Amino acid sequence: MADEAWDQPERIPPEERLAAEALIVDVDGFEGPLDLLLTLSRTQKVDLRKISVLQLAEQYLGFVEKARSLRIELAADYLVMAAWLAFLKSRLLLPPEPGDEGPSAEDLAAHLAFQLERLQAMRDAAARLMGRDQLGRDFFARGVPEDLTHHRNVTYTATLLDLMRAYAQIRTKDEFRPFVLDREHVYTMEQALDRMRGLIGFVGDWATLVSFLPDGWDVTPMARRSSLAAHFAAVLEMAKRGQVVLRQGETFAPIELRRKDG
Amino acid sequence: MVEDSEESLFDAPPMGEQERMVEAILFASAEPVKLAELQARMPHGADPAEALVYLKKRYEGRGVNLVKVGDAYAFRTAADLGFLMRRETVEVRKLSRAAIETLAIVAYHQPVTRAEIEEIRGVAVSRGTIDQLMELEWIRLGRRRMTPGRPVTFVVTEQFLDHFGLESARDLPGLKELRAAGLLDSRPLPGQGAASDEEDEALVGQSELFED
Amino acid sequence: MVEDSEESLFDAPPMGEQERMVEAILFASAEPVKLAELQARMPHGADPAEALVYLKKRYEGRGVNLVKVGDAYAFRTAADLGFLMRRETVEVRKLSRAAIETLAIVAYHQPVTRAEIEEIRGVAVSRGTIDQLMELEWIRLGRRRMTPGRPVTFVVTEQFLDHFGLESARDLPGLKELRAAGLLDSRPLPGQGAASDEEDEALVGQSELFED
Repeated sequence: MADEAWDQPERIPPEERLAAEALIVDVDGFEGPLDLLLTLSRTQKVDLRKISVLQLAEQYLGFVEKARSLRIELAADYLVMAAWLAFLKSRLLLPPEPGDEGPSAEDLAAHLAFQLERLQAMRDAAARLMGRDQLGRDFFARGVPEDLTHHRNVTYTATLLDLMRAYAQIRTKDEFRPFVLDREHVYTMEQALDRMRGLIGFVGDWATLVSFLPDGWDVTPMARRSSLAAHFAAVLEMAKRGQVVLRQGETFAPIELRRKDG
Repeated sequence: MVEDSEESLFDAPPMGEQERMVEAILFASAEPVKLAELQARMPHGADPAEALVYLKKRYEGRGVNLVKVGDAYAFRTAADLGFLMRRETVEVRKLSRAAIETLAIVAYHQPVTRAEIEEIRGVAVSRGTIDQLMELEWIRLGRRRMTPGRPVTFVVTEQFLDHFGLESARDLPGLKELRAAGLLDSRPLPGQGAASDEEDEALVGQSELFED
Repeated sequence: MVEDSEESLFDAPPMGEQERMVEAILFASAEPVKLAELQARMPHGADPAEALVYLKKRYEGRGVNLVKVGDAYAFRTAADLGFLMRRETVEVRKLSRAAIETLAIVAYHQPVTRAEIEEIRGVAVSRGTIDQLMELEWIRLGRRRMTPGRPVTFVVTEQFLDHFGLESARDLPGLKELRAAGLLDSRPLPGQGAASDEEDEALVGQSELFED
């Protein structure tokens, strides 16, 4: 069936046709248009330097057309190459127009031939490279490398200044002990907020803020101050969110709150 | 050869001893050892370069040979005895065709940019290919090309040379012929800039490569 | 020596070749190789035992020698060249903060007991710190304190004075002088940012833990 569908000009010999058909089936096996061109060029059975670029362009375009008729999707770069080869083909067939700018069709064709020859040369070089004796396969390194033992002689050093500074620091530690927050006696606003969220549901009527303070947080003045401040900040936040209503009779009077209804 | 011998307070050991030292150091290492490293490890005034000449001769035709890899030296078993070493053979991950071709292109065209590799192969180079070759430590980044965009270049490594038993990248098989045939030229599509400058650069690059 | 030579269909390789083979196998093998293993890996009719005799002779007095390890064979670096396999590097390190503080306390308060050092520093003094300072020969044991338990005391040494350029420990400036010299300024010390200072404070005990 593929035979019948293959309507190339008469001059293509049968073995070449078979090769071209194999190409169609194996389109995924090519690494790009240049690879395909290189494979196609082999059907010309000539030195790459003597390749007929015109014929090659026709072969390629035939391939693309064939692939299309078989509804084989070709990657974009194959189509770009097809367009370029179609352009090249027309340039090669038509005489150059007077005043034509840019490179001649022959230059472009020669460049394509060069690219193919170079790719083939790299393939051959790769094959020769891989055919070389290889380490770990044909020749071998020392099986028991004796590691260099690294003897590190460490000497320590300090200056008199280091010594004096160190001493000065120890002796005056208390003088400039860095300010560190005493975390044990700090009640954070986050803590208070969490706590109030749990409690507020039960507060239908006005209650003083102080009554919400957690047990044990009114023992020392510092803990009391910290927890009161945290809870005050927390209820302000809640008031802002519309969760509670606050009131204070006068300056310094107890702050009262209740759940906001609705 | 020993330029600083007059500065030396101690006599360098006799050449026979130096040869033994180089032998011991190279034997002990699986990796090629650089000349500078030999110099550093041997007693003051020693001339490892000369000792290496004698040592190389001594191991000629032996089961183990002294080989040069870049500017380093190593002992390697003779390739004709590989058949005895089946046990030591390390299974090398099969490289894809794309990886093998890319490797060859880097070796023969170095320093080469990714765009150049792609131009030669006529297809995009997948990230995995470069990664795989870098992971094998067969290629590494070379210096940036001084062209717009300052693209990075790739070059082959000393491990590559070691793996394929090459003394330098200049000893790649068929390099001269390929160069003579103009197949290592970077020849842009006609009408897209000059090629001669770049060609020069590629040649300079190859010889500069293993300096450091 | 070759008992089974009449059974062999093929001639064994010449002894020179066998020697090369043994040489390559021993070189490439990760472990010493037994005679039976050599026999198994070499071509039929080979006589590794004889090859080993020649090979051993060949490596006599070389940088590497053929040695018998149990009932197996291996190449080893010649004993007199072992020094080439070591690389000596001298590394100068800053004394740890724990050590310098301890040293300072000994210098200012000598003779001082360990308990006193700990009291002044406010943290335990690790054995490693004391050992290190003793090893550096900057402190030594003084006479025992005539108190219950008769604890040992520490004093600084001549080497200490030498290193720090002091005539005697009494030449160390006192607190007042330190203050006058600006050393007690509460500004962060050069090279010791205020933040890191704070961290150090909290970590003094810990840093000691990791010292040794």
